[in-house]
Amino acid sequence: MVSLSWLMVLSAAIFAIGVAGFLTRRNILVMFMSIELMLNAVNLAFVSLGSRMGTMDGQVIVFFVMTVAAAEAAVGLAIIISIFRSRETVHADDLTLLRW
Amino acid sequence: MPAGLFWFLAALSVLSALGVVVQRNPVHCLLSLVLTLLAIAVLFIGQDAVVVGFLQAIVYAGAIMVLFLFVIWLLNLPAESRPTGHLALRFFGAVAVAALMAELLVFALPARLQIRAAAHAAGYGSIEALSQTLFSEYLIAFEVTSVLLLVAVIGAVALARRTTAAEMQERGAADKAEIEKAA
Amino acid sequence: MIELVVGAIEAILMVLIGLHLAIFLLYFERKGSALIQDRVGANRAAITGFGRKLGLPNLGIVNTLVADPLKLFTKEDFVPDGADHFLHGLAPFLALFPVLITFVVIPFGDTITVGGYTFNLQAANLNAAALYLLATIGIGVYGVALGGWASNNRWALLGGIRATAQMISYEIAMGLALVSVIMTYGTLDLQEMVRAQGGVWFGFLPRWGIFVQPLAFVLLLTAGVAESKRVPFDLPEGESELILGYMVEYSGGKQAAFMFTDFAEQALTAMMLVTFFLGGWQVPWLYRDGFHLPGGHLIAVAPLAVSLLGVVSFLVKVVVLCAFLGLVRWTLPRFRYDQLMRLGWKGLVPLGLANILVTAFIVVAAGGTH
Amino acid sequence: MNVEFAALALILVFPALGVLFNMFLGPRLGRKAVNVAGPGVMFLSFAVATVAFLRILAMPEGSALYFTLWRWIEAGQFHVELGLRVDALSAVMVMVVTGVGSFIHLYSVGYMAHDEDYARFFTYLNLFAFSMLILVLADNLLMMFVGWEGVGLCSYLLIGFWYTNPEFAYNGRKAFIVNRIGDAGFILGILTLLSALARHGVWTLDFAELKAHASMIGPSAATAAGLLLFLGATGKSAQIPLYVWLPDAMVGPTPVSALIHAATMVTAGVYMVARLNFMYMLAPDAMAVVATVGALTAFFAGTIAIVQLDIKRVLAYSTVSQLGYMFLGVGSGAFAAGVFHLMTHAFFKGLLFLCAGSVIHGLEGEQDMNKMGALRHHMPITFWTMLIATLAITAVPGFSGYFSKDLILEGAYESGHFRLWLLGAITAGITGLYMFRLIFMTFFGESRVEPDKLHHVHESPPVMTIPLIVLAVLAAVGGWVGLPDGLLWGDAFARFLAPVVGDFKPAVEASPAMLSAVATGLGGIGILLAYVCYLRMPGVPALVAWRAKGLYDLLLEKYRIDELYDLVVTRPLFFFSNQILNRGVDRMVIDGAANGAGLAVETGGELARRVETGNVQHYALVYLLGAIAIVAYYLYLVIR
Repeated sequence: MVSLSWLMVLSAAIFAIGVAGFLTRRNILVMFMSIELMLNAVNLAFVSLGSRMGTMDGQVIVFFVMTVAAAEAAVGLAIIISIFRSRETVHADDLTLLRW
Repeated sequence: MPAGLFWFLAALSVLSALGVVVQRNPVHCLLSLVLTLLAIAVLFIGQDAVVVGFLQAIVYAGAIMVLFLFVIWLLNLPAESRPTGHLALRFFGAVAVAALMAELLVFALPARLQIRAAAHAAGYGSIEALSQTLFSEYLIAFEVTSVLLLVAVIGAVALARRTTAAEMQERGAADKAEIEKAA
Repeated sequence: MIELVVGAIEAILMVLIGLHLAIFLLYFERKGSALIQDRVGANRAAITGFGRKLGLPNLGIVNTLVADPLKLFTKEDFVPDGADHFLHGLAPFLALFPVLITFVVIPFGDTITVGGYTFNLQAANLNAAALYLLATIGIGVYGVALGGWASNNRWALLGGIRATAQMISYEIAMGLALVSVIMTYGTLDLQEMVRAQGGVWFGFLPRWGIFVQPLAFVLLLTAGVAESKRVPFDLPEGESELILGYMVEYSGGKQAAFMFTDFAEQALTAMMLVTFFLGGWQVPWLYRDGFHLPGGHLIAVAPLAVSLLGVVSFLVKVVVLCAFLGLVRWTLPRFRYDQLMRLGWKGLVPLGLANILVTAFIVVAAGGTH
Repeated sequence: MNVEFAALALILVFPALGVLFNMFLGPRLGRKAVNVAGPGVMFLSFAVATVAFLRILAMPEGSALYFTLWRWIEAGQFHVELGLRVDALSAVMVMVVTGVGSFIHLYSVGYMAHDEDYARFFTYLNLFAFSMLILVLADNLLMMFVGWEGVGLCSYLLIGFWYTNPEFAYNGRKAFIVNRIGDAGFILGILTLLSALARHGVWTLDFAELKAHASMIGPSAATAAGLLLFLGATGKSAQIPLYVWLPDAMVGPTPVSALIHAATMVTAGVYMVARLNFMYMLAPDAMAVVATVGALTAFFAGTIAIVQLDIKRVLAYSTVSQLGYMFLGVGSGAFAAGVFHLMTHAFFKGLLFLCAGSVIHGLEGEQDMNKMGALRHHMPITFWTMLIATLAITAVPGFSGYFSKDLILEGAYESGHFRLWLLGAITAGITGLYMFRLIFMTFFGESRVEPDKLHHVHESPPVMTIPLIVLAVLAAVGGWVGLPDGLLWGDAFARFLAPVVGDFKPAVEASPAMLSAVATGLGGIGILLAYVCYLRMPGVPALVAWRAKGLYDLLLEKYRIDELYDLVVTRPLFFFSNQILNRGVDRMVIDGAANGAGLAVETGGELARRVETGNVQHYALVYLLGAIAIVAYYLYLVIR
């Protein structure tokens, strides 16, 4: 039986990686993927804790996270597409129109 | 779940996650991400969260990620020439991430995780158990989520659908009217 | 321990069954089509006229089962310039692998007892096998998609996109069909489902799923064919406009893998249909102790024989269904892409939803599954 | 006894409906609809008022009708209901307002027949009637004040009705501002009264309750409140020192002058004093002030009226003078007499204005009496009715003015104000002089009408003359409700009002006959003087003017009161406002503060906006820092 701690560490690690990716990648799509990474890290934490406590709640929450992620992906990607249509780029630091 | 499996999956997921972050080619990033998702899905199943695990594979890996793939193709993205130009951002980002990681690790210490391990009831993680919970105490949330999905679909269509020439024209006319009004 | 070994053996066995079915389909592709189109078909390669010496008609078995693979695997493995080498090589197996691992959850027989040991004739007895099916099929998309993308070829990419869109679209229809089935049987375990299909109604009608869920059967059949990208849903290949689509830049073993994937998927579809709707390994009127004929009298059969009969019936059903699919493949014309999508989204999906609704009502009316 | 009578609300509702109708539908539905609706609503509420009045008559004396609409203000113990109350006093007022008002509305139909803005005109006119009725129906001071302000507004709107003429607009503003001064006094008066009673724990402005607790008010508070309220009255009723707006108000359409500036609004002050008689009785000083101001106003306005040439101005000053009479009456405690004169004055002065309007109408807007004369043949009805009104105002025995004016002078004398009585009596003579001067210059002598107008000088249409006749009858016989005691039914009017305003208690004995003889005699002299100067030997006035030039000019320039105000009030005010408030406070302090704030924000923004790089990842980094901080906090909680 794997100790909960290691699961937590793993989830933390993936989360951190996701954060790093979001901060350092220029491509919006990849940043988006990094967000998905973070989401999954959290999901992992939920499921691990839930299974440790023997409750279903963790899994239910994961279920919701998935649904929301799906919605988010649909809208987010649509936004990216429309951005690309108007600006011909998906590089985060070229998309700084909303600035001083 | 057997320790060996766990360590394998852990290594796999971390490495592939890194792959998402470091690889230049979006498609490769995507594949690494899919790999991570699958590894995590197996981790779920390994903890008796069978249904959620498979859902993860079906919904996340099977559907959402394909959507990403489509978008990558649609935009015909080239491999990223260079990572972000802001060195400061990268530096501080690295520091901040390290700090966060450290904090989280403190939480993950066994001493901090004093959770009494409870035995899994029969059918734990099965679709029955999930549904029971989902449709009893989380019913409202469930319904709201359905509405959310509907809205998302509509929004996505509204955003991504290409405007027809006629619409373009009338929009242009409207803008011209605006400008003339302003002038 | 021994269970593990047996399980492994069963898995390999199942995969082999799948592969052989695929090969059978390949053969049917050659000769069956000839039959349908009133041609002779493949009949050249014969091992030193062996068959002819015996005066047998040449069924072209040799060249479909031996010569074609031989030829394919000895062809040059060509990778186009500017292609993504790694993915180009990975893609075909990414496509084939999921299908093959899917076979292991299909129950091909009842529990069999040999020398005090009882084995479940199902390689991997997952309690969420139905979901597993969907999952693996979903993963299968990537092979095709990446194959198309990695070839650095417009036609290939278009084919890949078509294939991906088509597959995820029809996965939904398939999933919905499965949901209604699952609701009917109240379990995700395929073995359970098959067991549930034992016995008869009104003394003669086998309790097969097809009689309960005819609509789901049609849906799953259509979706399955679409999943396997066979005619009339073979737009991704679309020889006439995309010259084999995502496969265009493949040759040799890789292409063989791709083609195998299609055939294997077809076989898988057949197995799924059999398992869900045609009573899996169930033989009409055959129970543990033998045949209970509608008339009422009993023909005793030995338990082991019963089990083997089950396996045989399973195989027979699958083969027949495969043949049927091949028949379809050679009779129907190809859809246009918009027609395909319309059928998928405006035809199957709504039907599936309606089916789910009705099923749910009936299940609840019948007092739930438990 | 008090009876609830819901129909009272209708008296208000009809004019209100008229306002809405004329405002929104009038311009669309056209002149006919407005001509029906405008006067129609007035006649309707006149009918209701009559019903109420008859009920009052039927009931035992001292009884009242009331109807409470809803509670308007509630603050601690203090609360004000929107309550309507009709007792003897307000019954008289309502009858006057609705009755005279109705006929003047009717008259306006003819008078405004050629004006484009008829809809607006009737909107304002109905609005005025509405406000005035609120004023008289109110059962508490605050609601009365609402009406008070309302009529002020309408008067402003109607004086400046022809606002395209800047002078008219200016006069409108003048009236409004002068009234504001008075109204300030009115508010202060209300507050004084309220606080005086509140000191004894009585929080009310209801007239009945005020009367019940009158004893608590105390003389000093009563005096203060009385004077302040009277200041308001001087504003509204054009008394010294605030009468200056009324003559200028004559630039408004003549029906307005008749209705607002003769018959109803300007008498609001008198009504208020009569309404609060119980309080004024407690403040003899205030009463004395009221009486004195009244008498002086009567006299001075009269003298000014002698030399005016504009027919409406003459009437305006005579109005001021008559109002002075009324205040003399109420000021000397003869409230009934004051109100009585108010009523009769409403009749004959309204009539006078309408006749003047008819004349002006006939002469296409000519107001200068030097350009009139010998009109009696051209417009007989106007002539005769105006003559009746003039006889009434000059208190020729038998006509309405006679009875009321006599009662006032009698009251003045008997209350011990001998000088004031003398002033009033002399004013009676002056009245005769200037009124008959007006008659003679307008209708007698040889015509001085400009030749081009002469041939189409015409009598006004029936819609205008009918009101003239009706009012003429009233002006003639309206006074008979208050005959001298002992004669027929005696002073029924005073008896009717007694329960509300109390009986007049003479301080000095005098013989009424004697007094009235003196006043009437003086009036006769005045008439005779006018006859001599303006018919027999027209040269005299010019001669007098030349001889007593200083006096003449003084009168002609209205004692230079306007100039005085300009010097004492306006210029210093302008100077202070411009130099101190505008240059100093406004530009430097306030603008400085505003600009300073703006500058601070702007510079701050300039610095702060640098944070907005627009790069998502920068924001994300900050976000992450926040997350780290939060986690750190929880960490602290856990570890501790």
